[in-house]
Amino acid sequence: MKKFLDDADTAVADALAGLAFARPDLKVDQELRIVTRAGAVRPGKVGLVSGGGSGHEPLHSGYVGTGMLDAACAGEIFSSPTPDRILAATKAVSAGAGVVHIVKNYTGDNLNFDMAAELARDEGLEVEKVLVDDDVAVRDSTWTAGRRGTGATVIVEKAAGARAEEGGDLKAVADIGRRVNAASRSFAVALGACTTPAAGRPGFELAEDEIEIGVGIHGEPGRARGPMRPARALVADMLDAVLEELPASDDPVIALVSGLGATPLLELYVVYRHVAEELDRRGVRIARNLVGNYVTSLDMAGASITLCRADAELLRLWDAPVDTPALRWG
Amino acid sequence: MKKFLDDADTAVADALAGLAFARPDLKVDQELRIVTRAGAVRPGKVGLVSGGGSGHEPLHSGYVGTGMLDAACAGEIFSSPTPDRILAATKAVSAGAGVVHIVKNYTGDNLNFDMAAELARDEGLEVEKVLVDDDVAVRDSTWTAGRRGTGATVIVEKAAGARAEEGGDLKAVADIGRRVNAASRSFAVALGACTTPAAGRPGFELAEDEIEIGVGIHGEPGRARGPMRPARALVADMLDAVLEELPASDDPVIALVSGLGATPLLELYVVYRHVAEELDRRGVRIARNLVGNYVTSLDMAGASITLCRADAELLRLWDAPVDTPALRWG
Amino acid sequence: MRAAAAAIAAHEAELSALDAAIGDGDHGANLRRGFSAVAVTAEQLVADGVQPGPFLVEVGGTLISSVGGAAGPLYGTALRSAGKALSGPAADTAAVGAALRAGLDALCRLGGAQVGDKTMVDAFAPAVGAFQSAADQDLATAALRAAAAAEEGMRATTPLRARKGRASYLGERSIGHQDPGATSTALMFRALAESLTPSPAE
Amino acid sequence: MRAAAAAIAAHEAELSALDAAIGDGDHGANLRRGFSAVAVTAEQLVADGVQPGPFLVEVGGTLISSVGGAAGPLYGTALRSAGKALSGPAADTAAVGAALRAGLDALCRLGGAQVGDKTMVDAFAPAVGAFQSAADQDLATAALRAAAAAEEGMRATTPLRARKGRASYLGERSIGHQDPGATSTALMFRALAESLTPSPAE
Ligand SMILES: Nc1ncnc2c1ncn2[C@@H]1O[C@H](COP(=O)(O)OP(=O)(O)O)[C@@H](O)[C@H]1O
Ligand SMILES: Nc1ncnc2c1ncn2[C@@H]1O[C@H](COP(=O)(O)OP(=O)(O)O)[C@@H](O)[C@H]1O
Ligand SMILES: [Mg+2]
Ligand SMILES: [Mg+2]
Ligand SMILES: [Mg+2]
Ligand SMILES: [Mg+2]
Repeated sequence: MKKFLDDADTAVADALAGLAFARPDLKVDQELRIVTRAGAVRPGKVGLVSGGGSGHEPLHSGYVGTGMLDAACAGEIFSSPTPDRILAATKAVSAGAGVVHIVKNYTGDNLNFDMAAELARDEGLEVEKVLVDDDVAVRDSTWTAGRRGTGATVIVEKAAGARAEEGGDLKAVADIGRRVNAASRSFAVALGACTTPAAGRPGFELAEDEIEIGVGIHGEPGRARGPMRPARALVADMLDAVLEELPASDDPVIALVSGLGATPLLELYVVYRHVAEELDRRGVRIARNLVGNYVTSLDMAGASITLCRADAELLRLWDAPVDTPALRWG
Repeated sequence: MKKFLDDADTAVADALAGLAFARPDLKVDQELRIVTRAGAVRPGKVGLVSGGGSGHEPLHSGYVGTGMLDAACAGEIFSSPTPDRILAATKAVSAGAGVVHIVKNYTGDNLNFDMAAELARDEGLEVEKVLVDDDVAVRDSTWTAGRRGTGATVIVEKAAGARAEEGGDLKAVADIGRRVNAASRSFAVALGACTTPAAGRPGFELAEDEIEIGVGIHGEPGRARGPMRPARALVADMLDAVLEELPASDDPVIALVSGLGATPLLELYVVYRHVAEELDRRGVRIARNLVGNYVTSLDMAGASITLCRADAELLRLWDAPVDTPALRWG
Repeated sequence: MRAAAAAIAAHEAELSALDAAIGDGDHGANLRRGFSAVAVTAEQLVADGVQPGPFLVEVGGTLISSVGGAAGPLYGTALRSAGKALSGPAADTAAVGAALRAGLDALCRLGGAQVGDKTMVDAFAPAVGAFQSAADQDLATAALRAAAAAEEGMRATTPLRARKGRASYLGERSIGHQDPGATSTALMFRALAESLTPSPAE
Repeated sequence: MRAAAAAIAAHEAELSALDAAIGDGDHGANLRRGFSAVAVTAEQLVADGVQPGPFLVEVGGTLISSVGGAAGPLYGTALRSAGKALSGPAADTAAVGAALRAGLDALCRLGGAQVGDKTMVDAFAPAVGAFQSAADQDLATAALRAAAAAEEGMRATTPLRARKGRASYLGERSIGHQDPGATSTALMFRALAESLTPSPAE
């Protein structure tokens, strides 16, 4: 394994130190691994906290800033942050109007965020949880822990962040987050596995011509292995999977094509070309798009596609100004 | 080789088609592979054209937009665009005040851009060339084609773009570009080679513990191969190489840490941590920074460091508003 | 505790490898991190002469705030609940058995898993059952039986299809792999048994 | 031209492999792209009955606007200049030799390379020299001598240290590798010679 690291054990801390140097508009608590905006939360604004295992950068620290998150908790690589830290972040961004936790649906994240919420409530804070579970690779059934949370997290954080910024109350902000999640579905394909610094070797082995279909962002195996095929065919299959579970509606979609870490932008634009053409063929209009590395999986080669049905209100929230390391406009 | 492509021969065209779908604020001439801003160039504004081989995305198409380039010419992967196309781009963005060509110093780019400039002059246009040659891995001597152009291109395009946007004349815009180049130096290290779609296999082979020191953005071999080492030590060596040839001055620097394509953001922030600490130790102040994938080399694993001495005027131009796919602020 | 920490440290790679097969490959690292923290806490608590119940409560809290992932809250909650059920300076086999049962119940409540879901519960539940069946024996004997039952439960996870945690994403493909959490549970019961068994003369 | 295109297509992988060793590995693809375009242009020009001089000028222009990279402008300029130096419908060996010389000169002016810099010039220059030395022979003979000289020049690039183009970045490390541009030059001279040599009865 070759990585720009000093030590597997300090990877997250060292990266956060780099972020602190790079972004004076953020405050990084090295001890607790919490990234917040440099300024205090405006009194009366709902606080937004997200977090999870590290290794998905820019998720979540790259989405802290005006119009999006107030705090991100960085766990160890691929491991949820612990409740004490989530509690500390929750208290840090509480400005009297309650705090929303945006949690990707994994057992570890659920348990740790729920414990933190419980502790926060014990201290008199109001906490609402928005669970993100958009990954259709996993069947949502009593046989599983439910769909995983992946690309939709970015859209949930953006829309809920905008709603909070414009003065929405706790329920309104959480509702928008839940609505985005309900309207979003994702699917990912890996061409090669990622290597966690602790393991030192790839999480799985693919043959020269093999891909992992429906891979998770921690390298969780997907629905199946299959042969590599041209981008157009892969994208058509990915869209089949997404559209099958995407709520039917006349609303257009926000389309997100995210690299998983080791896939060049050139390829992501080829993917987006086919997303645009396929959706056009199927009568789905794309209202907004993002193409780049937004929810990654260390150095995994691959890409995910997320679609979110967006009505006028959602588009308004999407277009609202945002100023974070990874998203900036308006 | 596994890539999200349909055909090695159409990779560039397909990616441009994706860019066209994704960015209605850009105009993509598929035939000539030229990306321009959607609107016409403001009469009297100096036009800015850059370009080169594809595979370095977001360079150059990702830097087309307000405050930066007017046009980018996309060559085949790692091959310069041809003179007829550069000429077409030059004419498309000519608004009566002349056109600046921003050219990375490679024999192919020089020859093709020079021929295009010659043809443009034959048609009565004024063209100034700004050559970017910041890569200190190559000794600038009569023995070589001179230093290569890499990361500084982004800073040249940003500063010259801002100068053109605020009304600078042809000479002023070209001068700023040249000044940025003269004040910039870069150095890159590869942990793994990239695979061009045409070749189908990695350009070079590194042993499990070996790195290429001073690699070029087309996979050109560097100064030497060496053993992999901790990030702190690698960064110190890279900075040694850069600082040795960076003009001495009391000015602070703009620091750019760019991934080469397959390196996760987490690692780039670890690199930036050491850049910040090492420069502090050496008494060099960082005034601005960028950490991410800005000048890449397909799916090469690795990172480059670029430093640019920046006086007050340069910082003002750097901070000026920019609205492109890859850089946006102000 | 020291024995458990040592057992985890010694088997970190094995646990992570099991987790890599059906999860995300960090179970070993997670627990190593947690038990390193626990070792520090425990030393302090022992020095302070803290009683077994509060000791376990503290140690559970340390696990919760250092492991992360799914295993941290689950193991931490189990230890905290077990500790709360223990009172006094010493404890007989029945009392310890009852405490373990309380820990198991809390773990199941929190995680929602039952025996057969291919989780740590598949090792934990039979271990507690065996321990309580030996309530009239000494602690060491009960612990040995518990360890054996945990190991049997651990091995029995291999043919199961996971219904909880990350492994559940695999559906059918989780079959044929031993659950990492059940494995770490068995390791810990084995460590407990060995630390209670008088070591043969050296 | 068709022969040159075929030769390039047949050796694309070899040229790219040579370029991968000391450049960026695209020399074969660059030329294949260029000569595919040339094949189309050439067919049209032949159909139109264009004379050799203008024919080469056109073909050179096609190379310039289709190859990209360093080789496109260099080869294209050489052909254009050679074409400009050729007049009339047919040409004798001396005239063709002079045209090749004009092409070489233009190439050297544009690229700034001299013999010994480890570039296509190292094959091109001796080929032109050999061709002109055979000015009193027929075209086929002169072309055969030129091809042999180009191949010798090509092989002679191996021990050289590159001073021009991408390979120069390697410094000492460029030594021991044959230059891809010199190789494609030799291939083209060989193709020229073969197309001029009457093929043995089939
Ligand atoms: N809902 C649950 N109830 C009980 N145990 C569970 C549950 N979910 C997961 N586990 C256990 O946790 C183990 C995985 O732990 P670990 O790898 O540390 O966490 P993560 O899955 O977050 O990476 C699994 O092997 C399983 O035994
Ligand atoms: N300045 C120069 N003069 C003459 N020939 C050159 C010069 N620079 C490069 N070459 C030739 O071009 C060849 C490389 O061509 P190619 O790979 O197509 O272009 P690029 O280097 O732009 O990828 C080299 O092998 C060399 O023979
Ligand atoms: Mg985990
Ligand atoms: Mg090239
Ligand atoms: Mg795990
Ligand atoms: Mg080349």
